[in-house]
Amino acid sequence: MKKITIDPITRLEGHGKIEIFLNDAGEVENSYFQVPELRGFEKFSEGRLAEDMPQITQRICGVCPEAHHMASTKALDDLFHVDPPSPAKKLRELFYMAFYVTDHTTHFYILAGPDFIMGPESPVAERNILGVIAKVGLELGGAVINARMQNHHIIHMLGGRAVHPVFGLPGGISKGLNEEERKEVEQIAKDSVEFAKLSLKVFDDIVLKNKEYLDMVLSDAYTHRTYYMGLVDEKNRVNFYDGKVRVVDPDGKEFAKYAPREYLDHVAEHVEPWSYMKFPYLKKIGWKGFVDGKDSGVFRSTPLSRLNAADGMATPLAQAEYERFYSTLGGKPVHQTLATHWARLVEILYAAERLLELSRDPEITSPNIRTIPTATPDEGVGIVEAPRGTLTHHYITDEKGIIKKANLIVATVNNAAAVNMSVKKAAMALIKPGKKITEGLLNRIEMAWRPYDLCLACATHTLSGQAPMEVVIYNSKGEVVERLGQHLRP
Amino acid sequence: MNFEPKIVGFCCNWCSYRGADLAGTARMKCSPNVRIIRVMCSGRVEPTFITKAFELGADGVLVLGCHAGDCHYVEGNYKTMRRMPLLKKMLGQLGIEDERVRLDWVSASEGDRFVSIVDDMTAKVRALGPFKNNSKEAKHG
Amino acid sequence: MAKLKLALYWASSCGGCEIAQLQIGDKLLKLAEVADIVFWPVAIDVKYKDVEAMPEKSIDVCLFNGAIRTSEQEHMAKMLREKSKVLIAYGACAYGGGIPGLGNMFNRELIFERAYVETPSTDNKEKVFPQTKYKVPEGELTIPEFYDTVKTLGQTVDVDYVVPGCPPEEKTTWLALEALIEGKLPPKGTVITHNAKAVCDDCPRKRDVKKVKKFYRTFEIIPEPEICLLEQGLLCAGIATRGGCGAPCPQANMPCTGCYGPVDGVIDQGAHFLSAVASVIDSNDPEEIQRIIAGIHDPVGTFYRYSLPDSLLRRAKIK
Amino acid sequence: MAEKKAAKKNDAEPKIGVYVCDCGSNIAGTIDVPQVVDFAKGLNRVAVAREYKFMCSDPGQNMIKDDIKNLKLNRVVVASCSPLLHEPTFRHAVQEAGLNPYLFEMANIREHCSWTTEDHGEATAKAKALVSAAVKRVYHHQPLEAREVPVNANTLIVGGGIAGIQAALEIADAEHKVYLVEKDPSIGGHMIQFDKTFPTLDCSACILTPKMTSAGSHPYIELMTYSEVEEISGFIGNFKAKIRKKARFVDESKCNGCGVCIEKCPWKAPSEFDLGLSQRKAIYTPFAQAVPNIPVIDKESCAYFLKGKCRACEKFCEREAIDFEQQDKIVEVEVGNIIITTGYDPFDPTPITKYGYGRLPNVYTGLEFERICNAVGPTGGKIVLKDGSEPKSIAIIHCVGSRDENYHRYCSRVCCMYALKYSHLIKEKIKADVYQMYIDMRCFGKGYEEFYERLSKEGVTFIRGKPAEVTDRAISEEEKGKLIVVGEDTLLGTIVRVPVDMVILCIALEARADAKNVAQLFSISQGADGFFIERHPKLDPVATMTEGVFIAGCCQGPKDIPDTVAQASAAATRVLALISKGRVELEAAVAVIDEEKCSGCRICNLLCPYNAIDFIEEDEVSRINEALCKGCGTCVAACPSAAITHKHFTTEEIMAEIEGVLV
Repeated sequence: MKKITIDPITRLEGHGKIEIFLNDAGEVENSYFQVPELRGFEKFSEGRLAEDMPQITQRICGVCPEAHHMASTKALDDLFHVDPPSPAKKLRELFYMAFYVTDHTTHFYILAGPDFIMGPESPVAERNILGVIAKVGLELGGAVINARMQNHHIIHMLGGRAVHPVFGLPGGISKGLNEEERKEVEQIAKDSVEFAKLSLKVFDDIVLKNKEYLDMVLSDAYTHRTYYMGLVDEKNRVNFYDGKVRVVDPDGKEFAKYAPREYLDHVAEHVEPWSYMKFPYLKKIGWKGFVDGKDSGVFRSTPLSRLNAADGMATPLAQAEYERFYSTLGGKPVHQTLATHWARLVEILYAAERLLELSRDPEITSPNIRTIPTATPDEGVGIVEAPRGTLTHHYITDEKGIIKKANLIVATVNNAAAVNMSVKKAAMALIKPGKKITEGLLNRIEMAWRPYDLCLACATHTLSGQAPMEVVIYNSKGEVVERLGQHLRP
Repeated sequence: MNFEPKIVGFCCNWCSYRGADLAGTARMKCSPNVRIIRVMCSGRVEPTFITKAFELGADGVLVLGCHAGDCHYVEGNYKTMRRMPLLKKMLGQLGIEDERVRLDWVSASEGDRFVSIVDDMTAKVRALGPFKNNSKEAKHG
Repeated sequence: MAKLKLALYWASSCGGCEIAQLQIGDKLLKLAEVADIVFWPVAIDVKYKDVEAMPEKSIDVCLFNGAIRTSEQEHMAKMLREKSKVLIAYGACAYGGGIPGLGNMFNRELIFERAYVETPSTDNKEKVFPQTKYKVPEGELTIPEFYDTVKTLGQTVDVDYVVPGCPPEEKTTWLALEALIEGKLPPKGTVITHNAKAVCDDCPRKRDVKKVKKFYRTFEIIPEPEICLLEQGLLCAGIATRGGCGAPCPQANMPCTGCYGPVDGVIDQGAHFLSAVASVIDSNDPEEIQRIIAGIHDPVGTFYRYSLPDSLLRRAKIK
Repeated sequence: MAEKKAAKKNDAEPKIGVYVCDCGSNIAGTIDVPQVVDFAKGLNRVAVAREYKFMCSDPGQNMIKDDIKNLKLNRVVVASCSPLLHEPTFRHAVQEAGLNPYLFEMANIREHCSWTTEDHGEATAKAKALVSAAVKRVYHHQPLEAREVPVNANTLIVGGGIAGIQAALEIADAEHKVYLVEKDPSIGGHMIQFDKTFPTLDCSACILTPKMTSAGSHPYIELMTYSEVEEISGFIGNFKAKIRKKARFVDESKCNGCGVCIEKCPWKAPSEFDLGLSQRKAIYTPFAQAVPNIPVIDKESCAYFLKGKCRACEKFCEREAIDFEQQDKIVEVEVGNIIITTGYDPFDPTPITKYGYGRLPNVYTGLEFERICNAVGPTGGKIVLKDGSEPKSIAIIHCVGSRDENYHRYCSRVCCMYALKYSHLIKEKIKADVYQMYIDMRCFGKGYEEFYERLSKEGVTFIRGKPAEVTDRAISEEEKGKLIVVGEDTLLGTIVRVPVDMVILCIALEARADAKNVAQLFSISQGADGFFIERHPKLDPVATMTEGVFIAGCCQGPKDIPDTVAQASAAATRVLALISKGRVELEAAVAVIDEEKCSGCRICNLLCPYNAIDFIEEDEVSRINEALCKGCGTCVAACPSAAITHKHFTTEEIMAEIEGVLV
């Protein structure tokens, strides 16, 4: 096979890259999902002060710093053996719910939405937020922008900064809410609930009522039978901020349920020489390569996974949607990757409802937001559900609380193997010998990983930014046939 | 070829610089490796001078002030006494050996003490070998 | 008049700078009126080869964020310098190395060892490490080279302006963009912020003379709301950090960590921060001084949180 | 970036001249000067580089002046000796050629290089480094204007011994106000305790009391006895002193020194003046001719203060001068100059147990013997033993506490001579045998050697050797009841045992116990021996490192009366010179805060030992009072905003120097 010379120049677009190789017959031989950067947080965290970790590790990702800030802060509670006052916990969760609303909204309307609302094969020029607004109307457009800004406002108010919050401390938080602020939050929460309902209606009208889309969602090209992971509360309902990690097998049966401290018994990471990103898998099953099914340790950790891994939602409206979700898609678990978009909307609704509950909690304006740690720090693990998956921070310190070892299993990374597989499967299904490769077709391949809402900044705690991804297709002679990029559209 | 360290020395105008002068006046012999820069008070020596010296290729830095209580400016040398240990702690984190940076006290009448400090430091730094942290490797950052 | 040709790029960074750029919200539209964004990997589908094809200096302004850690990033910085009339280091990573710059306390070997072998969740007995070139059955895959040392953009190419912050506050970003839009760019080398003085000048907390008998860690005390945090023993970088951010962190009861970089004329932010802090230690007794200093457990991480690669020493000496 | 800016600041592009001095063979003997000159020629911005045998000579200086004129140099570097020696010389030279004196820099290639380095190659290499440092530094130099301030014509003199009195009179006679501060109730110091003075043997009191009286009555001298300086602020020409006048419990304005109070006082305490050999009253003047002749009440021994009753003195004082309610007073005075004449402490020989001082009766210190000899002393001038009998033999032991590794390595300079004086006084009064036990006889002063010869003819026995011990353990009949001085006669090389009735220890002169505090108070420095350090041991013996503060007498080191008086006059002259000029140039190399950069963090505020930094609330910035700033640069190094510039020691200048030494 002719040597393909890929000097860095030919791959300088963006930070993630997928290479697809065709065989002589012009069929897809194989594909590789590569991440070309590393920053080494696990190493340079060593020697830092434990309490600085929420602010240091969130620099892994400026797209979802709130998730890292939270996971890290919770790891510190565990590390210093300190239990924050209940108002502090509620304020953290409130902050986190606001974050969920903005983050999911961004993804659905700005990244994924266009594919459905405008249609997978609509012209690139229209396949973006502006096109979406044009189609669904300014009212919804305004609602989208409003939902993002308002909830960002909550993040700013509590976290201290718009991007990269500073308020997390072992045993609590540095800043609370006063009554005026609470009123603001309550209003934003109400609006957000309405916005979530509206969004679900949009999905209904445009996707579910459209046979063609529904078939696409259910088509095999976008289907993988894998394990699913998600954080659940004591009643096995979806929870983003706290609880235990639950894993269900491809048949939807509980495979494992573990507390943060036990994560090492359940998750392991595989290294490939051709990417800086590692590939997590279920330890008890082992790494069997890039294959799905019950015998492969590959699992997924996405909104869809969280719904599959749970028995329901903790808020009424979201629970109703949850039930409708499974009845519509033919029962649990749902393996269709594209259904992730719908699952994401269900989560927005839950986040908004929970936000409203918390904003009305009598404790929420309490000044009692910190417990000063007194125990000697040693080891701590903190887990939250990041929008893109289960996020684990694990620190070991000396008796002064200086980091000796840090380990991070980051949301997006969980899905590294799945993404690789999804792309290959879609490519195999869509790229046929002799069939012309149109932009639309390439976009359909792109749609295979977009549901994962890949955040490659997270991806290797290591890699930079929301993922613009490049796909390069080579023929059997190693010549580039086609390349395409996925981009976050403003 | 055997390695001769380059050491930058900071002396205060009133005590240690005079101590160094006295060493000369008394024709005491000492290692030529320490090149002295005169400041009015050891309190003027800011940490950047020391990191700058290393950046520019020094193998060691010697800071000499008046003995505690003898400072011409009453307590400038106490400020130095506060800064240097913290700086050394930080340099330690950056892999710079303790012997490469030395703070000591020499009075105007201690030419002999000046000589012994200079010779001792030179010997220690010579033993450590050249300071390099490869920060300047063009391509590799 | 012809629209400005604007390019935005990231290197070793977290994407927070992109979010910060999006944060200017509706002002984006105002920007769109006067500027065409010709390159923005995160948002716009312009291929690399199109940029490469652009003539020299055909881009009016390039906002570049992120530090330089890999061969790819270095190459990209050089190319964008060549194509751009004005190159702006946007954000703490491009300016001073940022948080990833803390990697300079180690080197590639140590970082790889930790990331791909040592971490408890990693299963890699064969010690497989990512290779810049690797042969797979179907062909050869390559990834960029990972350098030993993180460099700032300024250490890689000539930089015209700096917009500091991790990430820059919305108002700081807009200050720079406004200058661009109105063609009122300050003299080359300017760090663009609302305040050339240190963060203290922005900070509403009350300041008195400084004397510190003990340094506290953020989790150890609940600071008085109105009083300077440093006076309360918290290592607040506000004294050694350029203002213009509005001091949000001290107002959230947390110390400034220095993301806006040094004030003009300061050669080494960390060294100056260190010197100031040490100077106000309230003791003349060597033993007591040592005891007080023992309360500062991580000088590098504290004083050089965002600027180690930009410091005079740039990196640690690895034995 | 900072460096680029600095370069721009220079108006005219720097044009540097470098001059390397041979200093005869002092430099050229070790350093290859031509090589250094060639090296200098190659340095950036160097227009000319020359070698000359003595740069400090007129031809040498003229060479520089001519080049400045002809070659339009605007920066000058001289590589020669220590700047502490000749920086002023060359600054003056460049100034005469019309250049700002601060556009000059010196490379110390003698003291720091040629004199300390053996290997010629190494020395030459180091010299090059030092020259390149000076050249790189001078490139950044900025012209500075020295500020002038008026000199307050009043003078503060601390210490009322002969030195203080002498200096006070010289200045006062020129009709300038002097504040003479003495911690004891009377001026006079140690000299007034002496009996006779060597070698002339005139009576100490006789020559001193007239000076004391005129000091006491001088219209231009304000005596402040029983007082101590507590605080000094300000700077040359403009000092402020806080002086504590201790309560005497006698109203000076009322007391006429009649002495009735003393007479009537029933309470006694050991006399400090007689070193405890006699008693004085609770209300007392230290000695008859005390100046001022105003008694003080010693609280420690006064019944009224101890038990709350008595007040005898009060009853008998017709002028109602006694005031038990009197409090210490803090007096503030403003002066332009300060002379420190705090004298010495006599060494306490008790620790040298082998000589038995304090253990064996009839072992005395020299100062005690002075009192014993003195007509108004404890024994009325009779040389007697504790039992009142007359000693038949007396041993005088030299160098007690001096020239002794365990105590003071230095020679106290006066002991040999006063020891000889004692023998004379003894021979004069009683016919006892006198043994001088010495290490070396040092009779260097005017008329001293002659005095020594004269004494050796008076039948004094000289034994060379430092005695091992003084004991009362007799080993023979003749030793019974005697003090036996045991030692080696190093001239005969035999062990000698000399039985005597009395032993006099020639104790060392040592720095005052409180010298350290005094040094800190006036910010001057002490040597290893504790005495104050003069600005230059040969060429500036009475000035100190602190402008406007001078030293004279034994506080600078042991010396005899003539030397002390000479120094006192010298110090007075220095002060008078400043007064007659009327103004003084202040340090130009001070620190200034750029208020455009100061964030008002207040880090620097407490760092200044001279309180020169104020925080200006309304502007929220800190500001430096240039007149108070002494240019140490401590605040500069602390400023996290680099908002403070240390003139002539700017960061650019020092960074450039660092770069230079590392070539």
